[in-house]
Amino acid sequence: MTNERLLEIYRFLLLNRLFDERLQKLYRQGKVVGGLYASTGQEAISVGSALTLQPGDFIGPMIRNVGSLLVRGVDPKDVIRQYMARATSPTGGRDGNLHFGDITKGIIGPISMLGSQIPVLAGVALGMKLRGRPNVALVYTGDGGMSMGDFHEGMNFAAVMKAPLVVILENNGYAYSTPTTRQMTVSSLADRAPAYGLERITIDGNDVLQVYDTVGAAVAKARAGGGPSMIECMTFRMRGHAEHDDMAYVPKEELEQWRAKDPILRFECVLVERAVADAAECDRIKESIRHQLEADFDSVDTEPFPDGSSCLGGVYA
Amino acid sequence: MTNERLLEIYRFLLLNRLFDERLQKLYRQGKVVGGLYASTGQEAISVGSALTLQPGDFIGPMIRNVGSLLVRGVDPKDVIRQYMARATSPTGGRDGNLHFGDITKGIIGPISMLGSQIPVLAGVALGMKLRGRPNVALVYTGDGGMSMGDFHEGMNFAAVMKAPLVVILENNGYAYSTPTTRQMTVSSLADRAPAYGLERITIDGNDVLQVYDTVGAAVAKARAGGGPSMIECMTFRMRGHAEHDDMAYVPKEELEQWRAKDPILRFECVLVERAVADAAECDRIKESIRHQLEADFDSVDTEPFPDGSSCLGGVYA
Amino acid sequence: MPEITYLEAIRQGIWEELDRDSNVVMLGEDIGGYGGAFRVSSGMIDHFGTGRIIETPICESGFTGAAIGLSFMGYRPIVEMQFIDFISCAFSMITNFAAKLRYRWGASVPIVVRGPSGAGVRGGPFHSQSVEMFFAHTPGLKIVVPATAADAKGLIKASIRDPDPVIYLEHKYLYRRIKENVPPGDWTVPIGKAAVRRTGRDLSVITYGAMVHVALEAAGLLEKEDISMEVLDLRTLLPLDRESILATVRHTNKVFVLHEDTRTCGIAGEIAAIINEEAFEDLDGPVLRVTAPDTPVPYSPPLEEFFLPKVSDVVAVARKLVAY
Amino acid sequence: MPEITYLEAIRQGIWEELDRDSNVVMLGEDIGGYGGAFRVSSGMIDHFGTGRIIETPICESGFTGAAIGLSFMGYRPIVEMQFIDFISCAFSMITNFAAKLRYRWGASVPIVVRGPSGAGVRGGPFHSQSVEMFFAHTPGLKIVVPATAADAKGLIKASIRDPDPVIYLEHKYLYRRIKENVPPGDWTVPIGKAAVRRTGRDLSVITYGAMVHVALEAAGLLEKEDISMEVLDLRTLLPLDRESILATVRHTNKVFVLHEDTRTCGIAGEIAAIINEEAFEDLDGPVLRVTAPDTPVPYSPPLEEFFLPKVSDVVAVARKLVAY
Ligand SMILES: Cc1ncc(C[n+]2csc(CCOP(=O)(O)OP(=O)(O)O)c2C)c(N)n1
Ligand SMILES: Cc1ncc(C[n+]2csc(CCOP(=O)(O)OP(=O)(O)O)c2C)c(N)n1
Ligand SMILES: [Mg+2]
Ligand SMILES: [Mg+2]
Repeated sequence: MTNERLLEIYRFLLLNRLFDERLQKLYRQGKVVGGLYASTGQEAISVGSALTLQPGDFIGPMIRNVGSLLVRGVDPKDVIRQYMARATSPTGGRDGNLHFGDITKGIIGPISMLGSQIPVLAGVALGMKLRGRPNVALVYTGDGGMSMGDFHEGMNFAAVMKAPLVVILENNGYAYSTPTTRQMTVSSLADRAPAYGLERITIDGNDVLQVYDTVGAAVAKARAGGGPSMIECMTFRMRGHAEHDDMAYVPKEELEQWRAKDPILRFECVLVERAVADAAECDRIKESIRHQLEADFDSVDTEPFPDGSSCLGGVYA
Repeated sequence: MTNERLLEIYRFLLLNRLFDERLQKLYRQGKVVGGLYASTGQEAISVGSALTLQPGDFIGPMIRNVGSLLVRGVDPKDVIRQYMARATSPTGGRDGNLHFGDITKGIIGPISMLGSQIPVLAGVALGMKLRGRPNVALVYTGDGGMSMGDFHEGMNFAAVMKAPLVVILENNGYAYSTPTTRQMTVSSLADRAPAYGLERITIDGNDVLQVYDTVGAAVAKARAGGGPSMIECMTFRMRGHAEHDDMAYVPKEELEQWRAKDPILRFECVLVERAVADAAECDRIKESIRHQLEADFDSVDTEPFPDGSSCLGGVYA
Repeated sequence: MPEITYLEAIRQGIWEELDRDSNVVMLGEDIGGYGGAFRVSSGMIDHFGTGRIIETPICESGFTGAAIGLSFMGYRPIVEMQFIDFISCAFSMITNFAAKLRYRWGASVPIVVRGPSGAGVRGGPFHSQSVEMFFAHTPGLKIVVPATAADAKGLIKASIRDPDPVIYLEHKYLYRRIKENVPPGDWTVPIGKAAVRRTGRDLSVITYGAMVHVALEAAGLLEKEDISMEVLDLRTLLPLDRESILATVRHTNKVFVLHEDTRTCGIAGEIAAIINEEAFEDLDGPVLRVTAPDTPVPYSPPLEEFFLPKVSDVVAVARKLVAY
Repeated sequence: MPEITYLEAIRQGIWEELDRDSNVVMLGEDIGGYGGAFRVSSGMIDHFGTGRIIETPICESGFTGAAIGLSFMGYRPIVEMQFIDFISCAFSMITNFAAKLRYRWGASVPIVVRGPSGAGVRGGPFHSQSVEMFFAHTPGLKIVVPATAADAKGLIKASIRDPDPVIYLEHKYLYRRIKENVPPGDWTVPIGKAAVRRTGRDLSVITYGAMVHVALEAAGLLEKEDISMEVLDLRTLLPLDRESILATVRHTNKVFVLHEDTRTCGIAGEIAAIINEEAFEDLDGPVLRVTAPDTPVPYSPPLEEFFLPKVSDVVAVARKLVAY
């Protein structure tokens, strides 16, 4: 991997982290409309996976995959606009947070009902196959969402259709307050792969290079007509389900253990080891991203709320 | 196993088979209201599994499990009444075929939506566990029904709750006209068991003793607090999906192969080998069942249709 | 041009659209070699291939979701429910994903979800339902309910070409019971337009689906009593054709609604509300209704016959309203 | 006796029923140690244990089905939807399995499906829905919609004791916004009975849920213009309290319906139909309606405010109807 690529990964990891942190500040300022769902600690999955994609590929993010959106070219300001419910947001304030999409960019925004992204992105993938396009669809689910019927129906459908679908299982230990052990009896989410004739794959989701390589291989396989894959990425949700949640249900030690595995700190070590960047350089990058983000947040803050009457219209073509 | 038990098994196998055949005649006579769904060829599964149960156990049959109902003490006349839509039927003519139940007998009749029996019987099983009763719930699904979200949700729920639920997967090669190979990518339905932390179990569903032993073991395990099991029973649907279906989509050779594995003929060989009954004795039993069935069918034929106005009422307590 | 059945009209309509636009695909159970439970797709897989006629596992929510995904790739998917009752299993996918997409972020979901609906063929509680009111309350959906073979063809074609999700409810009682000459060539029936099936002077019945035929039969009987009843066939339930509803009210000043669907919260209520709001002064009597009772659809013939609104029920209410 | 919130009233009602009847159990996501997303079950698992407070995986259809199964074992399960919007995922289980069972083979399904419903808290299209009309058309179900803390308590207790499946829609906007003295002791509010919240002379508004408070505020303003508006709180949507609806019509002769739910095929239609059928001659004006527009519930504050019916909308329609 080239140094440029490594730095690109680093920049996106940082962008994801700093963006979330800045959103948290915005939330504390009372400027976020509704809830805020952070991806802190899980950035390597979003960034590492989305970076494997090419033009024409699609993603179906969940609420914590802001990193994937940023990698796929979404303007951070659009996400801020969504959280601030401004007229200028991709949904014109009609929906919030990451609930937006853009077919031209290959982004299928989620709905809240867990599991439903899987059949929809399976359909996208089938469409690619039917059209003979060498593209893939990448879709995400949490551990908790895997208990939904739609997960099963969508996975089976994709498998039967041999659709180019890569499914990222983000095992972050919890579904809201419920630990994975009380959501399922398998010791690994990958134990669900053979139910669809797929290989069991589990990786360290806090190691961005492992994510990149593993997802990259699955994407390549799908692109070549090899059908779907499921990849379990072990990680941890370092903040509450949403900002209002103090995650009192998470044992302190568990959190500390995972803090030590922080995907960004770990990747900084890689950069230093490989002499791609030193600490000072890392700091410079951080500062420049922070700077840009401040400008983005300030700029969106001046943008208008929608006019009430724009509630109407747009239900039908 | 005692000779009495072997003869009991035989009687129920025959009852199931001859009952279906007599229903088919009824259908040709135009006396069946709606469709008729035969279980011909799959009798060993219904009979062998239901015979493992004890008082207080529950079953959740599907449309082809008339054998299970007969074993659990349902009067054949009640099933005839259902198919003939008579006022005297368990549903008073409000629903047909095997769509009836009786809590006091531990029978939960299905609805048409495939998959939905699994969560419901999982709830029954959980209730047994919560009440501390040493009982189990036995539920059936076809291969096709396993693609439904409810199958997944119910299985996962049962597994997480460690509910005493035994799930019989009837792999009869087809879901209506669709062969199993186009419904899923696994080579065996049992490949779905590990997805719920369960053991892979596949048996010859046309060998009633194997069904009896395997289900018996799973039932005993569940009764002892060992949680749910899934058992794949290999079998074949020897008639169309329903009587109107000429199953033109089934290759003749496939049908012939399976005809040779007929569960009743095979069990007759066992009886003869073990000197439990000879051919003449088998014929005598057949004749006596046939005789009784004729009486049952004739008797129901004299029973009234419901009065139209009994359409009303009974929607609420 | 030979007469064709309602069923054949649907089949022709789909066939022609498959032929016309390579983006049209169909998904459903047993729709390949078997041709679907009612043979609506008979012959299609041989002609159009497995890339267009996509036989699926049994997963209504899954394949409806996949149809939404296919629409993002430029397809216009037709989703067949083997019986429309199974649409309940895709309820969230339709009302939450498909229906709200355009409003939320402007994406088009040109899917058609169709299947055999309605009672009268001894299908019992799970193969006879009228599902229209499950969906009529969800902005973003359209619901069409053809009553004639020509409409069946024209509306399926219009539904396939429509840029929004359409629920197309074909009445299985009509499948082989009605036959008609259907105009040749490429034409559609516009979604959202009702049709006056019979003009009348004294009162109007507003209805749809299989009940249109019951209404017409009743109108014939009433004529002998010198009661002239107008019959309005809604053809689309969402959006309702308010103009046609109000026009018939203004014409006859007495209306009732007839539907096979159960009474409480059936479409009759919405129609009563619209008439109250916009044509109250034109009413010379209450907006009445003739409907099935509030029960599941029963199975046994006498029960199902009791359940379904009959010509005599329609005649009785018409007489009552005329006398009002 | 201290004032308690609407939320606390629900919690108390459930707690008391769990205490009273060991067959009462609750199922849902995060309802154990976390106490549920809105803390309705706060403290319950410690008191009643994991055998009564059953935390489930995320599978609304699955655990609703399991609740049906539990009811066969003599339990009276309460099913919590974390947000009521997710009830869509259990649509078939509720309308096909639970609702039709008694009719089909006489089994009782005494489950309560409850959860936070309604808009006004910036929840957006998937955390703000009014789901009542998804279910109001299905015979076999009951639907209750408490507007006050006392009703919240009395109705949850009645729902839990009811032998049929009840959908209990608690309005999340009211959770902590209203506080009341709630009578002590063991009492219930009967399902199927509306309540006159304010008597009036000139016209009536028929409403439910959070809109009851909007109606009362409007009635206060109208009084200053010497318009006396009666406010009828339906409290139950299925079955509707026809007597109370007809009584208010007969009393004031002018009525309109107010609901937060979207317009087309909302409950106002059914009410208009009932009034037309049974009290047309008592009407001195059309049955009008004030409702949300036909869109998903939008997210941004100005949009959501525009979407929700306001006191000024109610006042305007009241004036119009009085002047009719
Ligand atoms: C069908 C459905 N039920 C319940 C919810 C409420 N809910 C939102 S997120 C969540 C937990 C999800 O856990 P997981 O899938 O592991 O994702 P994570 O938050 O850990 O990323 C729940 C229960 C929902 N969104 N959809
Ligand atoms: C949700 C749902 N979709 C479709 C159907 C229509 N249908 C009835 S039986 C059947 C095939 C079932 O196959 P399988 O589960 O293998 O059972 P088998 O008939 O082979 O015993 C289908 C598609 C249904 N009953 N429920
Ligand atoms: Mg998680
Ligand atoms: Mg099968």
